Amino acid sequence: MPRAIEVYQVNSIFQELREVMMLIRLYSVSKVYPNGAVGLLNVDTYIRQGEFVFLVGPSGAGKTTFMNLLTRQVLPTQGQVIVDGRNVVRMRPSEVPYLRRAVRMIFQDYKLLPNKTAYENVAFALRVTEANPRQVRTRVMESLELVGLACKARAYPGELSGGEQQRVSIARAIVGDPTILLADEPTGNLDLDTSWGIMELLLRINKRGTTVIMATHNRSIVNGMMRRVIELDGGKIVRDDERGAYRREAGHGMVLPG
Amino acid sequence: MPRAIEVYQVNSIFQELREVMMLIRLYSVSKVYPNGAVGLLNVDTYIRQGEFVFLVGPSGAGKTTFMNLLTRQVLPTQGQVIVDGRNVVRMRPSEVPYLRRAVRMIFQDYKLLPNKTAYENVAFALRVTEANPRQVRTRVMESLELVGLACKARAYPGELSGGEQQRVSIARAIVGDPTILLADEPTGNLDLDTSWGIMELLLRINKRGTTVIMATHNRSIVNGMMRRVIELDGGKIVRDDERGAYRREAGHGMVLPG
Amino acid sequence: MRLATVWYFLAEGWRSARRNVSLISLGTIAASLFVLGALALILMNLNHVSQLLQARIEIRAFLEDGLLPEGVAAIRAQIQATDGVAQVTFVSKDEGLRRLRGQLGEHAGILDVVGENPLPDAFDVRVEDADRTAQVAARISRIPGVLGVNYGQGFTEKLLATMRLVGVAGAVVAALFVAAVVFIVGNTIRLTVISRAREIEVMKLVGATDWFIRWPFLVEGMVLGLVGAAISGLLLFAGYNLAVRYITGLAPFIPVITAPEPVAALCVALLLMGVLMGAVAGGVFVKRYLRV
Amino acid sequence: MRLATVWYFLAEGWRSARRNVSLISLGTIAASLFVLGALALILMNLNHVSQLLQARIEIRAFLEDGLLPEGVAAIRAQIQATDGVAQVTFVSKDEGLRRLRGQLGEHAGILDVVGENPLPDAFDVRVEDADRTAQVAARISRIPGVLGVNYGQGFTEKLLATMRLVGVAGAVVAALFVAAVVFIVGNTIRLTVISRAREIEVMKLVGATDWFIRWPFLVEGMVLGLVGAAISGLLLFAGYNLAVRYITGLAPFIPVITAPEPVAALCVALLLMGVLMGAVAGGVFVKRYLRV
Ligand SMILES: Nc1ncnc2c1ncn2[C@@H]1O[C@H](COP(=O)(O)OP(=O)(O)OP(=O)(O)O)[C@@H](O)[C@H]1O
Ligand SMILES: Nc1ncnc2c1ncn2[C@@H]1O[C@H](COP(=O)(O)OP(=O)(O)OP(=O)(O)O)[C@@H](O)[C@H]1O
Ligand SMILES: [Mg+2]
Ligand SMILES: [Mg+2]
Repeated sequence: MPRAIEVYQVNSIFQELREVMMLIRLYSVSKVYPNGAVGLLNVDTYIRQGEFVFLVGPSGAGKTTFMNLLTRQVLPTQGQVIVDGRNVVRMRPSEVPYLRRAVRMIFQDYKLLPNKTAYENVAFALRVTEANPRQVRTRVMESLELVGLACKARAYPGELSGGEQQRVSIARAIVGDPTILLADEPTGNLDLDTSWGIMELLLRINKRGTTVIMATHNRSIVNGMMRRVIELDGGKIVRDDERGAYRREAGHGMVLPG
Repeated sequence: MPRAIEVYQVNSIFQELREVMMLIRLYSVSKVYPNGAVGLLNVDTYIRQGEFVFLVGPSGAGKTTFMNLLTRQVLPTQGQVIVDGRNVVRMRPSEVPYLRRAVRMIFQDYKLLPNKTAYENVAFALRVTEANPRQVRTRVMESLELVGLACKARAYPGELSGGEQQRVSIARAIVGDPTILLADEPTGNLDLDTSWGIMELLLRINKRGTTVIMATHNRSIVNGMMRRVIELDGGKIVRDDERGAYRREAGHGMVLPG
Repeated sequence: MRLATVWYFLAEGWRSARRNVSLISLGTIAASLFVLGALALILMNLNHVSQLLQARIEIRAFLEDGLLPEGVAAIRAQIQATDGVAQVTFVSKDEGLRRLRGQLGEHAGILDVVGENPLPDAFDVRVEDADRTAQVAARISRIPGVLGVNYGQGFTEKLLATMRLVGVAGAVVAALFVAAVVFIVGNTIRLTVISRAREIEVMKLVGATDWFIRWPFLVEGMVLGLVGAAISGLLLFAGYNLAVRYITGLAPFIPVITAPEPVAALCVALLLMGVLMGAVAGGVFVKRYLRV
Repeated sequence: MRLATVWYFLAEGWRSARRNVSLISLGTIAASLFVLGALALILMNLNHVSQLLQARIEIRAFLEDGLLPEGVAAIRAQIQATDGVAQVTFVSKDEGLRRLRGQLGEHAGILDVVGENPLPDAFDVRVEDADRTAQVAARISRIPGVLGVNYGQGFTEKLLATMRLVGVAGAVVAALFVAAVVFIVGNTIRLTVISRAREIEVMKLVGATDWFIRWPFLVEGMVLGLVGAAISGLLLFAGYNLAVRYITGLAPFIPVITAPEPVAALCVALLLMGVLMGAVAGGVFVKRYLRV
């Protein structure tokens, strides 16, 4: 039956195309830390170009580990990680800076340079790319404006509130128009209004083509957006819903104690 | 009318008693940082022994500043701060350590000692008080157990996830049975289940007599507990409800963007 | 203070003394004290040579001809009684001639031309304090029966001036070096403290008193100072013995200190200095970072 | 590399060179180089004295009696032609007697007893290389018409041995000091780098290449090295001039280097060394903290 063979071929071509379309691909990745703690366990997944993915799961589930693998902050103890066609594990050290310019991260602990002002912190992310110095100023201020911190441009991290530092970290991650944006708990220290402002921002960036992966514990944001949700627990993927909520079931077990 | 005079006197005695009962008292306190940023503006308030108070408000509203004033991490530019009968502003430097043992804080940025394990970090808070070394071990492990981190006792902060570090910080704050517990965004990096676990813990501690002040952006926790809520904005108290919600009105403006 | 707390301080100090940053300070302390010790050894040897040279400075008092043995004895007694005189030795005219012959070397032939010994009897006088040689010589020359005195006038003055200069220069250089070493070691420990400023801040926020924070630093400073000094002391001791063997092989006439006591004393001084510097640095520099 | 980036490196390096931590390293560099420079000055002066002393070592060649002026001239020519001879001066028998009289001092009286001048005519021979004195003297003694030679045999050997020893010891001590200084300065800069390890880590996470991080450190190191060396150079220059004035006042017979050139050359060497050390330290030590 020649037709069956054709269907088979078409399917295989689709398969290949899908593989190519996948911006991020993890092949049975495990990360066990030297002290025996499990970061990730045999994770196999992919993320497409332009997707917006929530990473949820309890504290210590492996969300940060997942992101750190994509920027080569940690190397997997097993498996391969492909980001934008490059094998992160086998990459030469000299290629890492370029990976990190394409894959920007909003760090859970902000990781701001303490001796640089908010402005300089954001500008640094552009300077490393040897961007046109005339553009740096406008782009940095634009970015700070977007997170509502233009007025704090000249403050040092030590002079900023927790939420303000978090927003500087966000501004730094988005200033370079990255291919992939990893947002690790970007609204952990922000109030609801500001959080929604940041979500709008991330959505806008996502619309412009940037793939966004966001780790969060914020139920209402995840439930309000209805995007793909990957749930981790103990380093394993326990759920992967195309249009999911924070929890599989609606009941969120809010027991008022005392 | 002798009776009227009596009522007046009784009122005044009540007033005095109330003043005495107040564990924390701020008299028109302002904090303007050297760079001109406003931390607090003319705040006048009190907190009673045994109260459980939520401190809410947008990022940069002055919540952390409020707490830092109580532990003398910053000095007010104006006004007086009385904590447990002691004037924090006029206090001699040698008294400050004792203040900080009575008023423990869960820091927004955890502030763990990087060269000590989780266990040692918690133990340090007991050691400074020259506690009985035989009790230290049991109390520290108890405390780590309460935040669900007994298994990570030997891990260094750099080997812990964001939420785990936050819980070490919580364990350290509660281990010494403080008079006052200041919790600055203690669930910012925790998932809902763990957050409710922590809230149960704080409530239990509060029941044992510790006054708890908690700064948070977590709507559902504030709304679920119905305790006193002090709302700050731009350094001013804009609301002080005995049994309040995160917002005065129920509508929380959850606009789904995009 | 509880015993458990003291124990904690010791354990903490020792633990953090083993850290990377501290090992760097240790190296600096050891290197600095080694340099200082080397300088001290050089100065000690210069001083040794200078004292030996000074001890060799003698006054020769020539006697009038034809004195009776009693007269000679009387003069000897008078010289002996002179203030500042340490030792008096009689040099007969024959002995004097033999010595002169030795001094003249190749020219000694001219003495054969002289039929009779032209030299008078003399006394060799050793003084207590080389600086007062001229003064003592003048007094002796005034004793009746003394023909004249000779103490290599120009040479002695030059030698003494040089000695004094070496002494002053040595003291200045040593002072400079000690200052530099204290400065450098202090700086190094300050850097390690700065690198832990955040740690100190957190400790204060958790209710630690200043002394609770300072004690481990003090212990650490003392451990580092002690170990650093011990390392430099061992190196110095070994190095000095090697050097002594080399020198005595190459130029045996140069008098070096071979007794172990002064070198051992130096090592002990270095140890004390190391511990002191460590303690002061650990105790003092931390103070600046305690204002939180 | 873009010009803007280069400018950024310079600005960053300069900015952070002005920070607290860096000022401490600056002090250490200045102090270390000062100590090193002081040592170099001392060694330079010792070398100066040693060269002057060596230049004074002479061979005296006594001539047979009764030579004709032509014979004397022939001998002079032969001595002059001897390998290793630098300069030849004729010393007549009268001149020789006058000098001997000066040497004998108080004993000069014995020369009066000798009716006739017992000394022969002689040549004073200065050699090119003091170490080869004995060899040259032996050759000269074999020239016909030369009665014998005298070059203060024992003394010259001792002097040369001492000189050689001082030279070796100076070189060893200098090498030790240079090693110590490089070690100390390296350590100090390493500490400042460690204190900024977290900063470096963050820079790497934000996509900075290794060189992007290293360049500002390199600039900073060079600025610190240069300024530190300049400070120590100025102090040395001023201090040395003071010392020279003091020495020439106290002991004018001690020959010190008064020409400004060698001291200036030393300062330039210190500057170069400072910049080099700073650059190497800034460039090399940062590397260890780049593996993130
Ligand atoms: N550097 C490390 N060394 C050892 N163990 C580590 C290290 N980093 C993380 N871990 C462990 O790996 C597990 C996963 O950590 P990870 O940071 O990925 O969690 P997470 O999902 O980000 O948690 P959170 O929501 O609390 O931030 C945790 O148990 C943690 O203790
Ligand atoms: N050390 C400081 N120097 C200068 N300004 C500061 C300093 N600390 C805080 N501020 C400013 O004071 C204001 C209040 O800060 P605070 O940290 O109290 O806010 P917060 O309510 O805790 O905010 P968040 O929810 O983001 O933690 C902010 O505008 C902040 O920029
Ligand atoms: Mg995390
Ligand atoms: Mg805050």
